[in-house]
Amino acid sequence: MTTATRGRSGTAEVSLAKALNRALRDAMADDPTVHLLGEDIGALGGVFRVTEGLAAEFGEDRCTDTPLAEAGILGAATGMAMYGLRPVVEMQFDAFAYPAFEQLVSHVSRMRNRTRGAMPLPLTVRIPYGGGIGGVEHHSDSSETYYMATPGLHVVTPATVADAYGLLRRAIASDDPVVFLEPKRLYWAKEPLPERPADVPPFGRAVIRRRGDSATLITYGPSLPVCLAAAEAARADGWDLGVIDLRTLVPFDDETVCAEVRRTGRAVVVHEAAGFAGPGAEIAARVTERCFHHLAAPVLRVTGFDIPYPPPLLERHHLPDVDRVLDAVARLQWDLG
Amino acid sequence: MTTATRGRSGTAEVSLAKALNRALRDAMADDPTVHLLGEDIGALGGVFRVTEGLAAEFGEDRCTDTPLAEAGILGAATGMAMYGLRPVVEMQFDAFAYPAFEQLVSHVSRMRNRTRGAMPLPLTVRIPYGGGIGGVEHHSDSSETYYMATPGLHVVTPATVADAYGLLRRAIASDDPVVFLEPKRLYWAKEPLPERPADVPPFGRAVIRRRGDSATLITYGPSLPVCLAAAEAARADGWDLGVIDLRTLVPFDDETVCAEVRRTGRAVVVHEAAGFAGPGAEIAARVTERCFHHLAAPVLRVTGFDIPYPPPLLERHHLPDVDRVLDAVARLQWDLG
Amino acid sequence: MTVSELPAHPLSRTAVPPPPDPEPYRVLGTGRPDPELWPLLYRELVRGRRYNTQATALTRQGRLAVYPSSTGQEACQVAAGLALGPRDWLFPSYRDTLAAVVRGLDPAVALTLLRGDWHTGHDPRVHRVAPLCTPLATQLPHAVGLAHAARLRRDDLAVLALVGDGGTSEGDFHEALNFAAVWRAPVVFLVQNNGYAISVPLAKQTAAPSIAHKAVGYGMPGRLVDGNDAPAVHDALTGALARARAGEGPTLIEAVTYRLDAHTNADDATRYRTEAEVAAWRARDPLTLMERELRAHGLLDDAGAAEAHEAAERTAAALREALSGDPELTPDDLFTHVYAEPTSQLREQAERLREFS
Amino acid sequence: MTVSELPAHPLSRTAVPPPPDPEPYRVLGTGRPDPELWPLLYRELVRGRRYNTQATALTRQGRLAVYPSSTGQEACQVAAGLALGPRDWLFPSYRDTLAAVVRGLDPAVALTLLRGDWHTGHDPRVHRVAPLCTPLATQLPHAVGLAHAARLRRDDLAVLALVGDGGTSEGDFHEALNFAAVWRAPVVFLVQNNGYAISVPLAKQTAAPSIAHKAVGYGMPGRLVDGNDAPAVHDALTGALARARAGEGPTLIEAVTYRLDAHTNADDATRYRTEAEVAAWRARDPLTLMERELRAHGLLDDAGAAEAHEAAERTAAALREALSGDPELTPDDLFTHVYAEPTSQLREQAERLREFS
Ligand SMILES: Cc1ncc(C[n+]2csc(CCOP(=O)(O)OP(=O)(O)O)c2C)c(N)n1
Ligand SMILES: Cc1ncc(C[n+]2csc(CCOP(=O)(O)OP(=O)(O)O)c2C)c(N)n1
Ligand SMILES: [Mg+2]
Ligand SMILES: [Mg+2]
Repeated sequence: MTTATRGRSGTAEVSLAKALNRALRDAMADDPTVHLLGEDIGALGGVFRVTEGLAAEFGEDRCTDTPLAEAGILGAATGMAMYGLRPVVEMQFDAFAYPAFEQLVSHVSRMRNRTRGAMPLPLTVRIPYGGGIGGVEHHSDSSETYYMATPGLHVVTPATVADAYGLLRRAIASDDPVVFLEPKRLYWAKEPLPERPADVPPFGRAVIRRRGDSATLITYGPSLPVCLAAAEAARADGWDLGVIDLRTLVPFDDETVCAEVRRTGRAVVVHEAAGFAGPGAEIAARVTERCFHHLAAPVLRVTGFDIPYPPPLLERHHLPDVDRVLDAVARLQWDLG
Repeated sequence: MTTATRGRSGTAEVSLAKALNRALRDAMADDPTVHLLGEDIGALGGVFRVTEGLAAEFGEDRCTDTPLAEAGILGAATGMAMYGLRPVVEMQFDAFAYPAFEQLVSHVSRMRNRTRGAMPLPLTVRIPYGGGIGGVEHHSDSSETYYMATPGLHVVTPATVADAYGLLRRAIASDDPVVFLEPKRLYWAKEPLPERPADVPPFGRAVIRRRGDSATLITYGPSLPVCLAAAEAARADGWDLGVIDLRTLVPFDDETVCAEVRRTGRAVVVHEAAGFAGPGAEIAARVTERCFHHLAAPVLRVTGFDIPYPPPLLERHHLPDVDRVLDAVARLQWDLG
Repeated sequence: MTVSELPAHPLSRTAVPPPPDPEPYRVLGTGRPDPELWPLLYRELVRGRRYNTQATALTRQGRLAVYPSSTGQEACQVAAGLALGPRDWLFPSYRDTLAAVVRGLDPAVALTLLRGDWHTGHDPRVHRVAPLCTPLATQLPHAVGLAHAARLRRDDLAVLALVGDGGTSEGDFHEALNFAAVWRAPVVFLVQNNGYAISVPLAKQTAAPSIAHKAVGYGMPGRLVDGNDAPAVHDALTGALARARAGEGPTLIEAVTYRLDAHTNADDATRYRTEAEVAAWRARDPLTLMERELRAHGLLDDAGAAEAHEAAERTAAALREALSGDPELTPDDLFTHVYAEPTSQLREQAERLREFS
Repeated sequence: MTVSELPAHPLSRTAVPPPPDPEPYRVLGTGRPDPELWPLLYRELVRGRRYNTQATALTRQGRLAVYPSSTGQEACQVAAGLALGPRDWLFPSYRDTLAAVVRGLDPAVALTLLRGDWHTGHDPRVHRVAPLCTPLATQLPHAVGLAHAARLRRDDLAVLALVGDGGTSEGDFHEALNFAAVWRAPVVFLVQNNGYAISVPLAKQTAAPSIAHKAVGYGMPGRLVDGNDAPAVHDALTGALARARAGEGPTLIEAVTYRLDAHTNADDATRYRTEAEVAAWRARDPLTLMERELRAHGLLDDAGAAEAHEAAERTAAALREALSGDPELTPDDLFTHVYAEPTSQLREQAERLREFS
């Protein structure tokens, strides 16, 4: 490691992908029951290199290239978890997790409940998700809605390097199944990470990434940088926007979100997934239920359109950007405020 | 047919299952490209008898018992539609459609779009859904959320015998894929159906099943009878509740729904699916966006809990009933009205 | 030129072996009697049959929501339950309640799901019996994963996974067998080929010469066995389980049998099969075959038979008794086991529901 | 006792046939030359190789988003494209652009997806080429369904579906082959076994003696062929397609070949395979084999070879030219083809987007 990328006190700049890699490594070193399964996660280190070096360090039994069959991978991992291991599955891309949907919905999410608590299922499913990397069809889906709508799963998604490390450690340590969504477009984003990162709060705690009094942007994962940029740009228009990073979609942090929205009276939810019946629908609905009389305007949503993910040359039109966020903010009925 | 069950002008009382059966029969008679595929739909006539007699009448090539593999069924149907046929697939129960999820999301919903309109996919997937029939686990899921969140699908669900017939005819005639959700608990509900039923309106038209001025219940499929009963019961409390039956979840009839909610200023969404990120989230969010200043209270939701579908002996606690609907109505801040 | 005569190729890993040799299609009367095992099999067959008829009767009395009977398939069920060692695991499908009971589950507890009570009544880890699995073939990858995990931990055990002929068409069957073979997991797949998937006959399910042939494509041995011949099934399973425990990998066993009852109490089997067909199979009833064979070898007399039937009656009576009351379930149970700790959302919902109860 | 010697059983449908006889593993030099076909195969191989190198070069210039090259697999690609009759259909996987081009698709149009342009550039019904399919093996059930539909309509055609060795592990592979066999659908499955699924070698993919053996479990013939021997692949395909058209059902063909390039231009193949292995396969380059063979039979001279290379250069130049500009796409395209008629929701969204463009 060069001094150039290393800050004070052992804190180096690392990419989000590398932070995930370290979280896996540290989890495997700490707990011999952690086993990784997936396609191309061994010698290749995963197509995004998140598992780089782990097969070499821990052996192929701990970091296993499986046959190419997602239902088989998740199903086998389920059986391993039933025996007391803590499998971590990598799905190569969002859309390639769909063949495993049956296993996820009918078994993984329900095993604890089916057995009245006798058989918990500590299993993490890592899924790179979202667009913005120029991927051809089936490589850029935002599939979080499906997982949010499946009771029994935790749905977690980091937006920063520190959260990537910390939330993945928590996911692996969780006694419940976690769908861990990794924002593809942020894999290469770099931030400092200490050698021994501090714990992140438990699941269900959103974090206020920016305090602001005019209105609240509610977002997660790949859309956090967009919201922060929008908040920065909004200062020119005299708006002081707050930004909440949800970090876990399930469980949902009603407390933090509602406290902020009650304070500002205005909110916009921002995500890449299609708007219709998407995450923003739940967020808008529950915030409205809880904060109705504090709202000066309806909670608005800036999301991907209700279309199959578009081809690379059109994706910038589909993805929420600063302009569309600011336009939504402008529609928050300021004249009535 | 006995005169006892036959009204005037050739209108007989038939069950919802029978109405679906007649819709299939008439569609097959009218259009030789209509082919049915599924498990046990031939000699057995389907486990709910919806395809009864069709193999005998049209032959096994038109009403085919397939091997037991849902992805294979939907995938093969996709290929048949690519060749110009109009396949109608039966999934035996809601949860048994999950193995076909990959085919539905990655192909069926996108084929037209992928090919820039060159290859439309006229395909109907019939799925019995919802609870209330004492089915053991995996037999009572309300899976509509998954389909609503998948752009490119129409999502349709009848709540009456006439709609069962009419909407299924429209689904089969549609040039786009339709997920046709059949409320299991209403299969045996009987209503008069004319020999030659009139057309129902195109997809995207909700219907006001009961006019009411105090508040609006928004529902569909299996929850319609619950809402009508609640509206009836509410009269005792002096509430005059309207009931909207959405009929199609995608496309959504913003016009009818918003016109009613603007009029009454209060709304409750009722469905069996889990509440979190469920259909009611979208409905509440979009109604609020569009009718914010007409609302006297937040749009509330009465839904299944955020849990795996419970065992039969507990399902009555999970399913929305008249009491829970009335409780929500009571919470619509009448003192502020 | 057949595969085995092909010249070596840069990519070929080894010389290509011939397709595996299926087990002789043994029929009762061709094997040597085992005076320890056979009477035990017989008693369990009798008890199993009684269990099936009792459970079906309980559906008529509204004590069970539904019962998928294994009447006619008791040889497979009993052999599966008895072939397992104490450390082994069983992965049953929805029809295999009886196998779980023979393996040691309480007869009433095994019916928890079908009673409308909680989804699973037993602790899978205590009994080494996975939950009865409704979505077909989906438990097979679990069986493989568990077997693999045990092997990684060097635990000396094998796993038996049950599936029907219909279930072999599912993608999960394929993926499970493939994983098992690649990993050499200690797992045995027993297909109870009863000729039907509800109403769909085998000929519409597969064009393979036999289901055992499917083993070829995974590089594991395939065995074909008379599924109404309890000692034959037991033998095939015991051998395959021993092979699995010895680290020699998985086996696929097809047991040809017949479901004499309808698919479940709710099914009308006359819609899809003839009385003559059922009669032909009734003549091959696994209980009759076993009893005849035991008597022929002098291993059973009238007293022994009566004793077996009395024991079966005791099981039936205990079952009636155990299912005479209503299960204890409270609405709070809905929220308790969704997660290790209920989320704040679930706590709110539980509270709201309490207001209604 | 092997399967074929088993006694008849009440449930057995027919006498049990022996496992199918795979195709001889032919290697160039062992067949009789076809003076019509072989020079054509050669010219297409040369053009195909040039197409691959040109497309890869275009990724470096940013003209293509990604290109999964079929360099080294041209014998399979060319044979697949040429074996099809005009009424037949091709179902390519994401790596099979070249097969689609050989079958008649415009070389630039075939790259529409990989250019970041629309997902599919051609009309599948006009060209009888399904969209290039990214999710592995998912197009196989489509191929079966289309073949079945054609058969129901008594249309005289066959379908060729392509998949990789990795794709054979997916449940969709299993379900497709099973449906095809049960329905006797006129479809041929060609597995290009190039030894790897990205980085995962065949030994981690399957323990089967060969992929062709997988046919046994479906009751269809399995054929094994040298995938670098263009006439052999062509021969196997032509025979299987004719069989399919004649109503004799599906065939599984495994062509053993090798991908000389990395998985895509973005892949680093040195992480998972050795230079020595690549070199061994380079020595079995399908172009070299074909050229050597043609010359040996006096079917090719220097002038002929030069002519083939010139034609290939013309294709490459046309491709460069066609991809030199930017595709025409407008944001409105996002909403046009989601449904036959945009929903009111999509109309609103299109309007909103227009305000930003
Ligand atoms: C994935 C899935 N699809 C459909 C069903 C509905 N279903 C229940 S039993 C059955 C037939 C099973 O046949 P087979 O595998 O032969 O087992 P058998 O009933 O004969 O024991 C079907 C279709 C299911 N349970 N799971
Ligand atoms: C369902 C699915 N899972 C994963 C992927 C990601 N992926 C793309 S290509 C590939 C390897 C394919 O290997 P193989 O089938 O042998 O074809 P080849 O690349 O060798 O032509 C993988 C895993 C995918 N496209 N689809
Ligand atoms: Mg069966
Ligand atoms: Mg390959």
